[in-house]
Amino acid sequence: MAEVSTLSDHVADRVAAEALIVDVDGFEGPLDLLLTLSRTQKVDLMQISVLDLARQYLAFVEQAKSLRIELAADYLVMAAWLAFLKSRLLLPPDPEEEGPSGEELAAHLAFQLQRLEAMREAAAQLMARDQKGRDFFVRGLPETVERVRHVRYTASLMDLMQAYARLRTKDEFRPFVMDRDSVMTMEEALDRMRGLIGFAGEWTDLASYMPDGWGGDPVRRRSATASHFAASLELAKAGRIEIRQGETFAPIQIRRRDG
Amino acid sequence: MAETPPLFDAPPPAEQERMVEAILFASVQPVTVADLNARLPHGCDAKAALDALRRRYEGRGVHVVRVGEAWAMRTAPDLGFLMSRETTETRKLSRAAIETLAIVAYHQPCTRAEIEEIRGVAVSRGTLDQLLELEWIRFGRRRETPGRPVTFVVTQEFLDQFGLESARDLPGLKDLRAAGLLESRPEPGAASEGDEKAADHPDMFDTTSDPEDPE
Amino acid sequence: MAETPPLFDAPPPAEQERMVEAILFASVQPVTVADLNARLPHGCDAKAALDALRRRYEGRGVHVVRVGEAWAMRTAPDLGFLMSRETTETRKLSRAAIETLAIVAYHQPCTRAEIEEIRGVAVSRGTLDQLLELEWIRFGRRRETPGRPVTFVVTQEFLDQFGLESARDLPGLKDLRAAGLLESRPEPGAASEGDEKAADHPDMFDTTSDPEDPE
Repeated sequence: MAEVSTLSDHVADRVAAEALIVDVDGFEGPLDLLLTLSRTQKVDLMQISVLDLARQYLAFVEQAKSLRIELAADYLVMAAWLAFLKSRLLLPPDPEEEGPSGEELAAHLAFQLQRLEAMREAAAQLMARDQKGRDFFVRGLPETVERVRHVRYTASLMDLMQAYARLRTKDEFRPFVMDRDSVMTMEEALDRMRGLIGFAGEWTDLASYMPDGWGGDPVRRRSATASHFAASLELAKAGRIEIRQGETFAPIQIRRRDG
Repeated sequence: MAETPPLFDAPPPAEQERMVEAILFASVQPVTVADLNARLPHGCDAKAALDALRRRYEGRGVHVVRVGEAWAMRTAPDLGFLMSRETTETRKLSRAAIETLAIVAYHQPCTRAEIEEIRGVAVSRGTLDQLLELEWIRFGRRRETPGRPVTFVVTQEFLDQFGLESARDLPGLKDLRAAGLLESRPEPGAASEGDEKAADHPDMFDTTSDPEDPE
Repeated sequence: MAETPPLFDAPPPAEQERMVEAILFASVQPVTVADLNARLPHGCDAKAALDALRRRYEGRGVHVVRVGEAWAMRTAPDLGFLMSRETTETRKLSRAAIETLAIVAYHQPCTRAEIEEIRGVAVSRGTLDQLLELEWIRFGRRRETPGRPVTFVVTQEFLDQFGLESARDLPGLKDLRAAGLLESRPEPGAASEGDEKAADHPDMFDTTSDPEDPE
């Protein structure tokens, strides 16, 4: 008899496991899967063995792997966490170690499962209620008695939000136009410096090459500095000048390279 | 009697009356007696139930009336004066108006020039007038910039209409996107502009007691 | 008496009841007591008339029901079987949508992150969109925690749809609360953000803004 029962248990387990595998897409995330697995323990969720549950979940993930079923990342994250939890539950607590105990973590998981199950039941009870348009009904013929010419404008929050979303989306597709007044390109700076570099026999501060009118406004100064710096790199690469800087944030100096 | 009794008894008269009452109430059209008999359980007498119902509603605020060959429930004619609200025409706001309103709500206090810049088209005088008349927007403080343009802000009436506790509860772009109202991907950094704007003007609703024009 | 009598007396109570009956009857949408008072002649007591009317319709085929802060007439649920012609086909809600709705209803005001934490899975964009479009949920106050996330709450339309007088009448609410399953319990060892949240919202249904009292 014992053999028969183990055999049938075995078959039942296999059927259950196959059902899980077939349904893997049907689960709404790892918590849902855990909840389904916990039902096989046939106990109140209050008394659930989180350790058994962790074992079942890890076995499920292993099985999915062996069947080459791609599991979403959150299933694997949960598997890693449960493996960690399992080790915490099995090993004697390390007094040196910080953080919550295995029991606390297990209790929280049990709470999450209970809460999800409770919400499922609440949702089912809600949907089972008498509903408008199905079990009870509104007035079918709202009355149109007097014609009072009085226009009332309405709009819903949805309309408002959609209008705003539409505007903002339109913005995102607006062609990007640069404000060219305050921008100096590297080509401009290069042209200027090519003309001036012949006079730089001695080390001179790069900042002194800045054109008039570009030093005051921070936006213009930033653009001119960047373009002159890029241009000086270009010139150095071409072997026309040398660059040096005493230390970080010190003035950058350049000198003509005679060659 | 030789006849076999019916499998189910017809419901008692009071129950039949309830049924006719519910059907007449919910039906989108007047209902004929034949129709009633077809819809009631087997063995009912729709005409008798209808007569009882009609007597019950005599002198009430609602009457059972005959419309051609059919029957319907209608409010008592002497109470028609109460129905004026049901008959007011409701119209959707124009696209220009709803967009203008949205911009004021999200960017208040907001000048006409700013509305035009965001919408990319001129705002007609009529659009702003309409929103002002609906009392969904009002004049705010003048902006202390050249020309001292007037600004617009949304009103308590607006909050009531849209079921908002305050304008700070308006969902930001991120929320709109999360709810699927915004399809395209954001430009980097553009996502939280609505929120930033709200944060820029943390006290925009503390000004409700201000006079329309402080000067 | 020294006082001058009002120019017109308020109509007698029976007449006020007729008026409330006509207004509720004619309207598809629930009507608030404030709205009733605004529409009735000066000096009327809509609440008293409403109470009388409600008693009068007890056991009838049509009931006077409370929907949040408002009142409406609806057919008795036990007669739904007669209404096959009026039945409206509602879009089938996904399991995700139904669960999300329940979570918002029982945990309101509730952020997207909280919904995801309870379900253990991301909320897809279409789910909230669908519930918003049905007008069963709406945006509530922003939560005053970092990021100021928007919250969701259920609407009057939700109460109407499921025949609930108020959100307090959600099935099993008391038991769930007693079992501690509506608490926001932080993960052990996690930052104390959960505590702050819980402190901000000690009990969602004790907030005074809850549309509990129709007066």
